[in-house]
Amino acid sequence: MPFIPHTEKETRQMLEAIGVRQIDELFDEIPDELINEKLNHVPSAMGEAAIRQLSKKRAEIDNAYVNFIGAGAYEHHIPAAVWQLATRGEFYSAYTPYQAEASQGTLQLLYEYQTMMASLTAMDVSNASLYEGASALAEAVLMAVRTRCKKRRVLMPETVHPRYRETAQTIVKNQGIILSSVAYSAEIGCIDLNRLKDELSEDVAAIVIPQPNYFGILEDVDGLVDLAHDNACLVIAVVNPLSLAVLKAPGDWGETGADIVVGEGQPLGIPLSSGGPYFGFMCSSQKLVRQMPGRLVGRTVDVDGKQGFTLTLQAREQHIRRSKATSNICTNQGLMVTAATLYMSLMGPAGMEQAAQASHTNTRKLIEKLTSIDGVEAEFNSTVFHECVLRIDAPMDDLLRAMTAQGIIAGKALAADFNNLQNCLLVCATELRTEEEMDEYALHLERIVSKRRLDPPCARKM
Amino acid sequence: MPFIPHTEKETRQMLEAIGVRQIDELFDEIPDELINEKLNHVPSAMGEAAIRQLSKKRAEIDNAYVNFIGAGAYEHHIPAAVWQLATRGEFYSAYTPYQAEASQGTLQLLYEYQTMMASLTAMDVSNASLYEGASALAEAVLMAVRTRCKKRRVLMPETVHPRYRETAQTIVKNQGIILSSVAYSAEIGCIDLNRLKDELSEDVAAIVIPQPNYFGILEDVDGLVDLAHDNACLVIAVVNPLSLAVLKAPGDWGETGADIVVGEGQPLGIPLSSGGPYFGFMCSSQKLVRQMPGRLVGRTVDVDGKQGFTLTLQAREQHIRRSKATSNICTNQGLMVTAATLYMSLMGPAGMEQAAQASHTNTRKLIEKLTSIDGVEAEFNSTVFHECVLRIDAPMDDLLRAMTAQGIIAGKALAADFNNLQNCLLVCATELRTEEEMDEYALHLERIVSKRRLDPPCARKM
Amino acid sequence: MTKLIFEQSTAGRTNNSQFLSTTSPIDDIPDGLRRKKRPALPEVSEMQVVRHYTRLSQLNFSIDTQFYPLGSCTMKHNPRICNEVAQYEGFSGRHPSAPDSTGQGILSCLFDLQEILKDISGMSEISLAPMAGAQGEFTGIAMIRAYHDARNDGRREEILVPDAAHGTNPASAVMCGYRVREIPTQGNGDVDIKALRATLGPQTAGLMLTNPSTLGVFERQIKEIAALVHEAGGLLYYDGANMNAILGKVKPGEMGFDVIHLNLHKTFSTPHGGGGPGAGPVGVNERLIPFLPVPKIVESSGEYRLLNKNDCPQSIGRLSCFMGNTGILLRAWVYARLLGREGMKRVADYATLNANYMKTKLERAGFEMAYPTRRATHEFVLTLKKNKADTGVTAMDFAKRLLDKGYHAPTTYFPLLVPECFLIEPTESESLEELDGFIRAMIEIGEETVEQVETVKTAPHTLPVRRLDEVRAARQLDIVWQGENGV
Amino acid sequence: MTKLIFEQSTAGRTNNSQFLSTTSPIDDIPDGLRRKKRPALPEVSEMQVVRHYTRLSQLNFSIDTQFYPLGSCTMKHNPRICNEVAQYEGFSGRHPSAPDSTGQGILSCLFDLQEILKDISGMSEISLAPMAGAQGEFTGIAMIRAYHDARNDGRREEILVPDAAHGTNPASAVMCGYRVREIPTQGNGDVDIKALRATLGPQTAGLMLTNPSTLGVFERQIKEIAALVHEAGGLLYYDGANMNAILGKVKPGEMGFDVIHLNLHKTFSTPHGGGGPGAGPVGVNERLIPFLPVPKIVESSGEYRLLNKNDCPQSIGRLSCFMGNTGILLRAWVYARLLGREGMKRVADYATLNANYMKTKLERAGFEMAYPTRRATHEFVLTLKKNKADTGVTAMDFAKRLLDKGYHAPTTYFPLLVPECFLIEPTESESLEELDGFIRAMIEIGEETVEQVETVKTAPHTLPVRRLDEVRAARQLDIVWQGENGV
Ligand SMILES: Cc1ncc(COP(=O)(O)O)c(C=O)c1O
Ligand SMILES: Cc1ncc(COP(=O)(O)O)c(C=O)c1O
Repeated sequence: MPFIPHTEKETRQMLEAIGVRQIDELFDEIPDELINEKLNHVPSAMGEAAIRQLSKKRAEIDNAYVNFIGAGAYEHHIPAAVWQLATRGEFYSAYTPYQAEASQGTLQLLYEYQTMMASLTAMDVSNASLYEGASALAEAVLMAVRTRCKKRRVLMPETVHPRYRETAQTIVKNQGIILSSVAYSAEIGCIDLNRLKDELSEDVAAIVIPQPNYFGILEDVDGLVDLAHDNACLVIAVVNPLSLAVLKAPGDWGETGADIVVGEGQPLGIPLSSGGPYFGFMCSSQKLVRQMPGRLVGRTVDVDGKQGFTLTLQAREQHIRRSKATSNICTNQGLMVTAATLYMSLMGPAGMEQAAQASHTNTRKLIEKLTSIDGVEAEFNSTVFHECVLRIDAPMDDLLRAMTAQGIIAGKALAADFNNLQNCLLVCATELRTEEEMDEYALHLERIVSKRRLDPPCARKM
Repeated sequence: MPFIPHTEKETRQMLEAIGVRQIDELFDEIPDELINEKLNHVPSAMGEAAIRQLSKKRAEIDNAYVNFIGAGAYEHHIPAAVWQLATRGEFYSAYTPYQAEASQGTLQLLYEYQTMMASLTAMDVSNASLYEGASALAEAVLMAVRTRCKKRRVLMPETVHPRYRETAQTIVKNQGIILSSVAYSAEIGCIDLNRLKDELSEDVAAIVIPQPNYFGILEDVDGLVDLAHDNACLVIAVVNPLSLAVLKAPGDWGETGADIVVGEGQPLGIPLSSGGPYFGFMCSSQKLVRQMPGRLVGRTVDVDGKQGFTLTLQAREQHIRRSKATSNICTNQGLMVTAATLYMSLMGPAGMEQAAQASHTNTRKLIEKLTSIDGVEAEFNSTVFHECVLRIDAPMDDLLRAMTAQGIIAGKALAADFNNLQNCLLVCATELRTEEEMDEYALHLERIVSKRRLDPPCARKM
Repeated sequence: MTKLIFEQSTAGRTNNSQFLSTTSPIDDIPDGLRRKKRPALPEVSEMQVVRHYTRLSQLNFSIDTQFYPLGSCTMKHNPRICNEVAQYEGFSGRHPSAPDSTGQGILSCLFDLQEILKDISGMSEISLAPMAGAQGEFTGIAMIRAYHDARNDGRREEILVPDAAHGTNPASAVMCGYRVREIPTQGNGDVDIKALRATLGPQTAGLMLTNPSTLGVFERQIKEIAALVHEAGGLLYYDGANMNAILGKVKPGEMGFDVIHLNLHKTFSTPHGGGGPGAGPVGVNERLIPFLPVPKIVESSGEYRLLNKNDCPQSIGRLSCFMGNTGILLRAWVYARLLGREGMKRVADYATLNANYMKTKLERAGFEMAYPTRRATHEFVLTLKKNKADTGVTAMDFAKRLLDKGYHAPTTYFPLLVPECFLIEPTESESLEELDGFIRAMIEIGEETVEQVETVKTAPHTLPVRRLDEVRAARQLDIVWQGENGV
Repeated sequence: MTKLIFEQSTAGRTNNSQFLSTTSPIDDIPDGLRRKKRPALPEVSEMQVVRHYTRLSQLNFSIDTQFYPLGSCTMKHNPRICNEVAQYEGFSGRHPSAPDSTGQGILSCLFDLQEILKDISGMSEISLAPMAGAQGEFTGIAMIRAYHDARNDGRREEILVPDAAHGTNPASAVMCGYRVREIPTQGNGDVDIKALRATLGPQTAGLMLTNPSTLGVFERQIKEIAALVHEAGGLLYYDGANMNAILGKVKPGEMGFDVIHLNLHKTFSTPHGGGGPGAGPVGVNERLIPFLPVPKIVESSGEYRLLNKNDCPQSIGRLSCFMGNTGILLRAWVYARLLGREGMKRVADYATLNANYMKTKLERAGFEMAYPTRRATHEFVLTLKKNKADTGVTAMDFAKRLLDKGYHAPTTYFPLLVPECFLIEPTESESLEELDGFIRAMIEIGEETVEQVETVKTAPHTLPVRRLDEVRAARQLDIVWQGENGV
């Protein structure tokens, strides 16, 4: 039987030992009327050869596109060693390291991961992962509110990824926490400082600062942090970890640095995979560590004084503290963190810097190529990291469909999330996009946009 | 530097320790005029991301065909676990297990492999691999001649794979060994017994018996073995290991069984890979073990009496016996044998039987579909395992080209190797070929053959 | 002791094959926004990385190397084909925000999975969005809240959980703004119905229940419990962590549950990865459908689409930036197709057979069961309180000694209401030999507590480290390496 | 002790996910040709297989886990991307007999590799057909024979090899029907030219030489040797196993060699796989081109083709059924492209730096070098004959003790002419720390031979087994398991 080693003889032998005649008897405590073995919508079993064939076919049809979307998930080079090592059975098939002595591999790796993330963000401590970026932001909001008990409002600028804002809202709203939106400046695509100041009041526990922001633009993080701290608000930074190879680390923002740093770990060696599994990271200052959600691994010694690693500060967690835990999180994203640790080790500070630089350079190249087309221009006049908002003089849906037909996923349309960005597209070219791919993009875009300009919209047919 | 960990500082430190100023000085014993660092035809270094991109492109263009060739290499299902385990670093990156105590993993695996192969062939012993099937046959010929010292002729039927015959010829000819061809019966596609008898004489050391033979047909192995042994000849069996899940094992052929069994191990979990790496296997009766080429692993005990494994009978090998060794083989095909051991364990006797049965059934189905086309018929009227020779009323080169254009690799043309099989094609459908793929084959073949019949050949244009 | 990767680092060492042929420094980002000092990531060669992490991995116990009977965690075989499929480029390379039309392959797999989960759970609709069991719980309770709110039934401020419940249950309820009340368990392992009755009221938003419970028994009064909760106006939440025990046998929807989650990393055998990722899809009956989280995967005339907030105005919203742990869902789909209809029931059959066999054998060997009169489900609880009283050997000592014998320890000290307990779950994929080996090891340790008690109390002895000082770990917190000359 | 997979087998256990949905029994094969009794292959579950072989793997030392300074074997880092590329479906799935037009991807890679090997070796043409170094030797010598034969120079019956040569050299010559004569080595490690001169004659077919030699020194008289052999009418064969030492520095073709082989599993870092597969391409100068084995890969106007016997009438023929170890050649191509022009010379530079560093340090620590006056190449030989005389500790004891300290032993007792020797090859991919660690271990063992000699003589102590009885292994031959009740 698939994945069941029992032979008939063994089954009989075991039933005998138990003292029943057939397996069904083992279910005799279940009320008869509840037994229902009908599964009309589960297909019959398939062998491995057949499922492989079917899966390959399905994967094939999704595999025909060149991608220019970033918007929270980025297509970076992943060294071959990352997943060849991460999928070693001893990492891949172990549970959460509850028995420390039998899990030193995973535990030491997590300790190393925590150290890497702390160093990358220039913060004191890091946890061992949360689900992904957006829910990590929600956890940061809860954490901030916990430490500023009386205050239940958090400022959430519109330059934070719209899906992050939605997710945070879903998760924190039930606890009566209010996320107050702060509009962005239409000119520079950054948090509008004046509006932020307007929102600042006694009941604000924290301000969320994205860097780079959703539009790819760099916020004035120093100024924002100082403003927050001057107003007794915590700072929650939301950052792209790869960008930190070249951008100022949140721990160094302003006079005293951010208090909590979260973000999406995906750029660190995790494949796009239609959205997951990724991992959320969270770092903070030392003084907030007891408010952290999630696992923490500590270094200690064994009875012989030998170095070893173990889960620690478990009194924060649900399995010890139950309803008083800092979060309900239990299973987190261990394997992804394993991959990220391998990624950071293989790339090193120099390799990550290169990847970040090259993504920046490529995006600039792309912008240049595209904005040289009539009818295409950059929406904001600001410095970007590796994404940019373009305004294009063409109906966006048709344009995207036409580009897709050419095998190009042209970018993320912003209209649905931003009323005044109706004709805008968020584009990204990581280090993996080649010159030819970018030229191809420009070529097709030009053709489509110019055609559009020649044919009046009513005559269009694509 | 790629794969070199030295920093400049370390390099200087090491040079200092040695007492030279620069690395070049370390080459001071090489005559100056020999130093030549020009490499005009080696391209510049490429990063991993770039080589991946390039390789993917090249792999892509080879990946568009459905394959109906067997002819010595077969496209079988390979369980996912096989290569995920075989490429674990500890197997993948270890050397030949010279230090037994530090190589118990590989050694035990090889012992298990030897046991599996001996059982599959019903022979007493197995070595730990040779390069591949054809050169394994050459080694078997040398081994047979060694044990029958005075006799230097070996009968090599034409039903043995033509490339095996060529390879054996290349390898044994320098030692004055004669491989005498034996024609096949044009009717049944098997060794012609009368011609074989004609060739039998005092100086014949061994007879090679293929099962199934190159045409996919089953030879009368019992009769052949008895004939050979009656004439004091050794029997060298050349078999497809997967077929042994359903066919009589060489150790059981005739009264006393084959003496040496060789073959291509590829069907046991090794990907086609344009021809390699595969592995050759060799089994024999106990009394010939000291004449075997290649590694052998034995079970023994350590000083505490605990079971352990080690290379054994090394006195046969080149690193001990040098010019008197049984073969020059040193590096063999360890990793492939690792995969094959995993394959046989995962499939078990029942799984291998199924794969063999299904390949047989599929090939029969294919033959039925194809021979129902006007102008296509089976060349021989004999029982086959999973390959069959078809005679097709159409110019073969054009036909193959036309099929390839449809994404179908239709079979192996036999004209180049067999004068009287000018319009013949050797086809194979393993368990992986689907009903639809076979129908597609039939459809296109019918179209091509019938078109050919309508258009006179001079008018053809495809 | 394995050196930290940082201790193997040398300033200036690079791994150039990961470099790009041409990169130019950034010149357009203001200095004030740039990083000045490189992060202290390791500077090591590829070979050092491979060697270090290969060695580290070998220090782990894992299902691929050891029997791992961790109760409630369902450590069963992770078929390797599932991993292969998830790595196909078409799946692994697709951007989550690409148009649905470019993801019909993955969406069709996810949709199929939804259909399968619907059937096995007996629920009306499934959402694949939650990324683990705990997030499934949050989602379910948030939907319960949304349901009451939509009916303007705002007084309901309490979620009930049995005292045997997993810690995530109360924690999730609190995250949804609820007060939690515990319901006691009777001596036979079933919920104390009298106490439940006394606790139910207009303030009750719902009850969370695991069935089979974490005590390794099937809650026999489930129909009655469901009726009581529903009568009181509350909803019933099913924690599906133990679904492995009843797969293809009993459907939670038919037990009366309104909303459930499933742990695909348990019942559907996706890898645990040393602590995740998992996947915790939720299922609901008709009345909760409007509240399901987004994105939702729907199909019409063979085309698959994602629905978002705009399409589902009553949805509780979104739980992550994209659509959950897709790659894990994909693995679960492969596993479900491999098992097929026939295989589902077999999982429950053999998981239960294995557990009952072990229970019987251990009981006969003198170990005390927490619920001796009950049938084991796919797991069972034994208590070592007598051993502790007699010899001072705790469940923890026993657990550590098991490691020495090559077995991962069962879940210890959970559920909290059984003293010195082991929660043992062998799963269906373990062979009789393996079970017998574990039973023998338990008996041996039992004997050791008589003959050489110190060996047990100071275990483990054969692992990379001996028993670790956890108190020191918490008191002298060292969770980030401070450098060679660090603190 | 790990049980054999057979000892974990149970009759009737099956692993059905590897089964096919529908198979029908064979009904058209005569009974007399059918198998009656199933082979005694293990009947185990996928999980048992995964667990067994994962555990077995952990018993190995490997380059991914340990420093492995096996002289002459070049155990350097195997980049993981090489493995990835070889597994791309377009490469791994292609049938070898498919038309050339359907293999332009793989053929272009192989052709590129030929061009690279031509350049680094300084030869006129390359054949990728040989599957290992030894088969390369066979091929080369067979070509030498074919050359003499083609010139009707049939008296040449002798191949000369230095006494330091690898065992495959004489064995390969014999396989080509030659008599072998050994040439002695001088005290300084160079070939004894006088002896060579005395041995050369009209019976000389050729000389096989490794340079740098297996003594870890560069043969300085190579030009003179080449002249002498050529004068005598013989040809020069280059055993390229040590090419790592001179990659991008010296070209064998320019040293005067007529035919060479390269071990791609050494110099080009393809994995050793616990004993292969390797690849041993041969290179020839103009006069041997006609004799190269088939198939040959050629290119014209951007199209790649295989040439066969008919195209190359003088070819020595074919060495395997298809075209050699393609997947290994592909890995070597990836490696070569990663190194690039710049990287080739660096390999030789740093391999040599590492070896000379170790030699210097060990010498200073009191170890005796076999060739103290010579520069080390990428490897060097030390002799423990004094240790043996003084303490009875042999090179083998030393080697086993190194295993205890986490280092694989160097090559021992080879070359045969140096007593109690270690042939140490660190390779360029090892870091200074690793070298220093090994040096420290050597020094420690040296000290142990004074203070606790038994520890060394009975090593290893920390491995899965202690020292194995090799005599028993050969005398009571047990190479096939005979079943539980077997012999
Ligand atoms: C009974 C029970 N409920 C809930 C959970 C939480 O699931 P997860 O770890 O996936 O968040 C677990 C798993 O640990 C469990 O055992
Ligand atoms: C010097 C030398 N020559 C020849 C060989 C034989 O090469 P292979 O093992 O690839 O057959 C080796 C490798 O073991 C070697 O070290």
